[in-house]
Amino acid sequence: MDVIGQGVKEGILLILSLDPELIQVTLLSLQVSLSALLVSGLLGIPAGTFLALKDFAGRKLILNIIYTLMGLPPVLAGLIVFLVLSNRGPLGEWQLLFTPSAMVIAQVLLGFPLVAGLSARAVMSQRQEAYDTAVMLGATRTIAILSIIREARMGIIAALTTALGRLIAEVGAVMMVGGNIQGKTRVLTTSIVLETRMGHDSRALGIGIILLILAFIIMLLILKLEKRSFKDDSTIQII
Amino acid sequence: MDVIGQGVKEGILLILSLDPELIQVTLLSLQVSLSALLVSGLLGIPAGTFLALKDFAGRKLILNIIYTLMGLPPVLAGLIVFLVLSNRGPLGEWQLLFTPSAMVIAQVLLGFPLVAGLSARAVMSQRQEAYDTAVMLGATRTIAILSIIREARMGIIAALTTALGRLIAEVGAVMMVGGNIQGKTRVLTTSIVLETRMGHDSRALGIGIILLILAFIIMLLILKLEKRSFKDDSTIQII
Amino acid sequence: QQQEEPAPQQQAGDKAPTPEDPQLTLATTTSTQDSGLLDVILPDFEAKTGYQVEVIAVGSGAAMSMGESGDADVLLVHSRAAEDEFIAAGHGVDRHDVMYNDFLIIGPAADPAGIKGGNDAVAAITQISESEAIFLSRGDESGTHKKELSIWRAAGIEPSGDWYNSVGKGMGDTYRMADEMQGYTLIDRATYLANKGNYSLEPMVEGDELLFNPYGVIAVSPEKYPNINYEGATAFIQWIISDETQALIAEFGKDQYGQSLFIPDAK
Amino acid sequence: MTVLFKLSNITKSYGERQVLNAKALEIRAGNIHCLLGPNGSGKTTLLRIMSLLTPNDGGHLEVLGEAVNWQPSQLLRLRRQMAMVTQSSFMFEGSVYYNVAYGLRARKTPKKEIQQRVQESLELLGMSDFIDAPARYLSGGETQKVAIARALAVRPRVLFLDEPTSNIDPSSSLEIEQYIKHINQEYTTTIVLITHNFFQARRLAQHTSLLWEGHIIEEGPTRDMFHNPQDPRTRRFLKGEY
Amino acid sequence: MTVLFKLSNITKSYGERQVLNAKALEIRAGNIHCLLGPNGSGKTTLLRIMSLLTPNDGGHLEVLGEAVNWQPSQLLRLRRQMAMVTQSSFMFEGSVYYNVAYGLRARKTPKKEIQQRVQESLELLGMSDFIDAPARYLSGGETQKVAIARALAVRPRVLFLDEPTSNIDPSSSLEIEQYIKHINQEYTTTIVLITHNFFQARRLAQHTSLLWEGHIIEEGPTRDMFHNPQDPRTRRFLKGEY
Ligand SMILES: Nc1ncnc2c1ncn2[C@@H]1O[C@H](COP(=O)(O)OP(=O)(O)OP(=O)(O)O)[C@@H](O)[C@H]1O
Ligand SMILES: Nc1ncnc2c1ncn2[C@@H]1O[C@H](COP(=O)(O)OP(=O)(O)OP(=O)(O)O)[C@@H](O)[C@H]1O
Ligand SMILES: [Mg+2]
Ligand SMILES: [Mg+2]
Repeated sequence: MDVIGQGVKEGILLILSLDPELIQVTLLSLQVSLSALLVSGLLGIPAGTFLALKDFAGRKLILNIIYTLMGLPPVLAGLIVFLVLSNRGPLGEWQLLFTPSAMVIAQVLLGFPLVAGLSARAVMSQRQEAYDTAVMLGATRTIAILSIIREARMGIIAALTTALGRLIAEVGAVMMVGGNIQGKTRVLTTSIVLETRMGHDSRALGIGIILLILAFIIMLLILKLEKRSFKDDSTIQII
Repeated sequence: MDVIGQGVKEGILLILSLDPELIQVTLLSLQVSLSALLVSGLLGIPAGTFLALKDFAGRKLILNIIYTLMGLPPVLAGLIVFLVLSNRGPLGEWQLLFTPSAMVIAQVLLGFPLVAGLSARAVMSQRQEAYDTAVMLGATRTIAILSIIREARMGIIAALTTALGRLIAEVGAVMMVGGNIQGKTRVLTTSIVLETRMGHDSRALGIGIILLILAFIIMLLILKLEKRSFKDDSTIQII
Repeated sequence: QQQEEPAPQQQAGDKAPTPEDPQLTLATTTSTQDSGLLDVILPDFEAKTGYQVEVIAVGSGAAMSMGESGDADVLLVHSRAAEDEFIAAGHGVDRHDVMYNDFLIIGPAADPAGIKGGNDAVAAITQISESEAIFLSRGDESGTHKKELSIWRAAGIEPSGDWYNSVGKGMGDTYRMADEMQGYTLIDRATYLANKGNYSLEPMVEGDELLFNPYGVIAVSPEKYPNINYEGATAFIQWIISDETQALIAEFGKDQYGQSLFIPDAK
Repeated sequence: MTVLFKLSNITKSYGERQVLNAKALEIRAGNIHCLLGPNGSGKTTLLRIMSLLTPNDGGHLEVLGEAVNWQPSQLLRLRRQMAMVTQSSFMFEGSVYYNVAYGLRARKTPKKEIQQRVQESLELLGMSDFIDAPARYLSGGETQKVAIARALAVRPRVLFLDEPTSNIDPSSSLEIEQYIKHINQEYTTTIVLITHNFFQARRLAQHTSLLWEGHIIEEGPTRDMFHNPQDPRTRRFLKGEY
Repeated sequence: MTVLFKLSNITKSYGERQVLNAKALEIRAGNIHCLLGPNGSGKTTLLRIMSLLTPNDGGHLEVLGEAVNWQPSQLLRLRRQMAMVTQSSFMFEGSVYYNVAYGLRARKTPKKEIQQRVQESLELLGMSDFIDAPARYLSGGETQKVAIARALAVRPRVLFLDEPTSNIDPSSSLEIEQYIKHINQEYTTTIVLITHNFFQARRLAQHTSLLWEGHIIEEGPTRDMFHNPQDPRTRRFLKGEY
């Protein structure tokens, strides 16, 4: 058990040491996961909203496929992107394999279904009145839909935090397409795997703690953002 | 690219072959992920509801920690459970390491924050009126809270499907504490990793396809369940 | 307890000319990375030649399929039969021996199979299978796994049963599991020495010729993939079989473990 | 007559703003007591405090003979004797049957009796045809009728009605008034009624209190209030009569 | 006078049930036209079809001189000339200001003018004090007043009012009626009003249609309808008068 205590200690020491390599790894982790989150959000929120609101043949099927893809194993996502970006793959010429861009692409494959699926759910639970009120006040369709998204923001922020959690914690995909190259594609999670493989449990824990602290800070920022835009943060009173 | 086509073919052949080893691996995958989902749900829905409804000092902090733990790297969850269950760990006597039980425990560590965090969000977005109406009709607190959960079911089902997606796709934790022992703790995701490590890409894809089909069926069942209990499945009409 | 992280050597003075394409991708087995060997020797290569090496550490099988698809420029692997096949199929050129280390069978101090101290691998595993003592197999078609299978073949045994655990993992992870399960396993000396401080398993059988483990370096075929960095691969091969590098390899691990982890054998 | 609700110096603020400051109010058993007042004068807030949905900030509150201590067990016991039709008539997702049966299910009434009582209540409100309809698709008036049926189904000792007929057509409204009178007389159900319909207040209520910016500025028998208001503000307010 | 809305044989069904079957209805520019009828008779449904929120199943619909083709561009153009106070007065999450400014923002009105118009509208409804309050915390009547202010702020050519004063106190209600009359006369705003308050209908509307189970069973000048109803059902319904 002292390994865990030692892991905490090591985590703190690691942070205090300001080891340039660790800083670089941390920044790359951030860069990859946040880029992937951004792309997933930019694609996923509109897609989810569209699927929630537009009734067309095959809509249910697509929604179910998106829900299913929430269960896409990271290794599989990694493998698919690997095959596509590999020299023999259709996009081999782009020479993206083992670069941070490849890692972002693979993570978007994981993040997009999450954001789209959860956003769709959040929008679906909104009420017809919101849309009606908006268009009767002269809003264009687009603005009315944006208003529905605004009303659904709790659920959409939940979608983003969930996706961030998954992306920053994920190792299968980034390992596969990034290759865990020191100084280039090594991120926090692949470092953890490497350290456990080398039997350095407490260092692995230490890096894990850094990752969790990072996640905590980002979550706080996202939630702050949410708070800032809406003052009346009511909860149900249980009396 | 033909690897992907071949992967699809191999997936179909694998299913048709009814390979007893593959069936065993698939069943174990199901057993582990569904057990972990069940436990995560049984703990996470009440915990999330409690955090959404009960106002106490430290509530925000705990919520933020739970949101952060959505970003717990599976490898880290695996490592922690490993250290606890290891021969040298505090629960070493239980001899659970490298058994399906250990895999369930590690997965609950991943599933619980997801279910709790998303359930909390779903419950928080409900309205005071639901609670008021329930208690004024003579419901006990517990029944009133159950009614709120019922109203929040869209969000809670989303929490469960998201968690299922994560658990069935997850490999870091089950690999660490299960050990990927053939015939004993090998599941679909660890098989995929193994196959990719051996360079059997199309077989890895094939197993991945089986996993996705499985996930698809379970999602359909969960969504059916949701439909059965509520007939009025309205979407917002965009006109 | 804690293994020192080998600091990358800073080469002072003369700067090497930057090659045309300085990016060189090396696909190798996890053992060369996990043992720390690459961290020690690669900085010398980079300083001398100006190449930047990107190390992808995977199983031997995956490393070779990466070479096969042109996603790596040069391979450092240990799986002799597969390497020859690889060359024969035209995926690679310029194979050279680099070094070897050896395997040993390790197991719990209690030694339920009673094999401790021997040097006959075949006899040892026969005893393990007869006493049905816990045995862990890598089970991942890695060089180590293939070596293990060849020993079973030599013993004429088809291992199966509850005692035989095929874990499908890398060496470091398998070592960890074997320690937890108090089972026997076949391990390469480098990984064993690098991690033995963490675990309690003891050497049981070593020194058998069957346990010899050669590493080879292969350049990926430039004819198959004109856009790979063949020039860099050649430089890497020339460097790793050079006397100076061979001496570096021979030194590696001596200060920490009192013995070399890898024995250079380039001709 | 017993006093069922006894309030003294009950205050309630939201942020800086005090929205209720009720010096004294008593509601007697068997009465129909009406709360009048302009929008935002605190009627709903007062009703919510009496029905134990919102805790008061200060003052003393006695409900059904007990000083309120806000303990769950007390709340449950007291609320089981009450029912309420809120201003917004919240409907649970599900059928009309599900909604009207809710209070009976909460009381563990046998299924047979639930069915009978639900049917009875819906019939009284002329909503039998809608028993299987999804409650959320009802029209405004239909929703209110179901909310009334739902409250009546539990046969409460005290019934809180917050503008219960605001969306209901006049003839249905008169019928409902008849029924309110009936249960008040037959079962001595005490009724606290908020309405903006002065005619309704006069037809139904024995007692009326008038709220003004959170204060009870006039109180007494309904007849007196309408014929001989004391406070100039009451006079002004009642002139808005149509 | 121009005809702004022309409906013939407009039908609407939900599932098996036909809830609307309006043979013929015309609403003239500058009129205040009232829709009366029991709960569930299809008033809101009819209003939603005229305001282009719900597509009709069958029949022919002409709005502001155009045959409706339900194309987004047409809908936007037509709706920009309308405003509506719905029965439930949905409020967007945010302040009262945010809500009242919504329609102006949608029209890209300059910020200065928005501020001025919001203040004006709120003042008219006596809700200036609430400009920064979260809209979801308002009382029932306050919410309705804000909804009216929100509709007025865009200065519509046609104003749909679905029981707009159902939760508003009598004196405010009278003031609002005055204001409705005023904009009708001053700006020739056409108004379609649903109400259960017969007095309000008589005070405001030139024309009235009476709906009964989806059918328009009586139509004409309001005065005639109340003094000399033709259909026996109309007579029965209006007897519910209080
Ligand atoms: N989405 C829907 N699905 C099914 N039935 C509906 C739906 N919307 C309305 N109805 C039904 O259509 C009928 C007419 O509804 P409408 O809202 O037009 O009534 P209304 O005349 O406005 O009544 P009220 O005076 O109570 O507001 C009602 O009986 C209602 O239950
Ligand atoms: N949660 C809240 N936060 C802030 N202000 C509130 C809250 N609830 C009510 N108020 C304010 O308290 C005042 C009294 O509200 P209440 O609902 O009691 O009025 P009311 O007399 O029922 O009015 P109405 O006739 O419009 O229903 C209102 O001005 C309202 O804006
Ligand atoms: Mg009120
Ligand atoms: Mg209506």
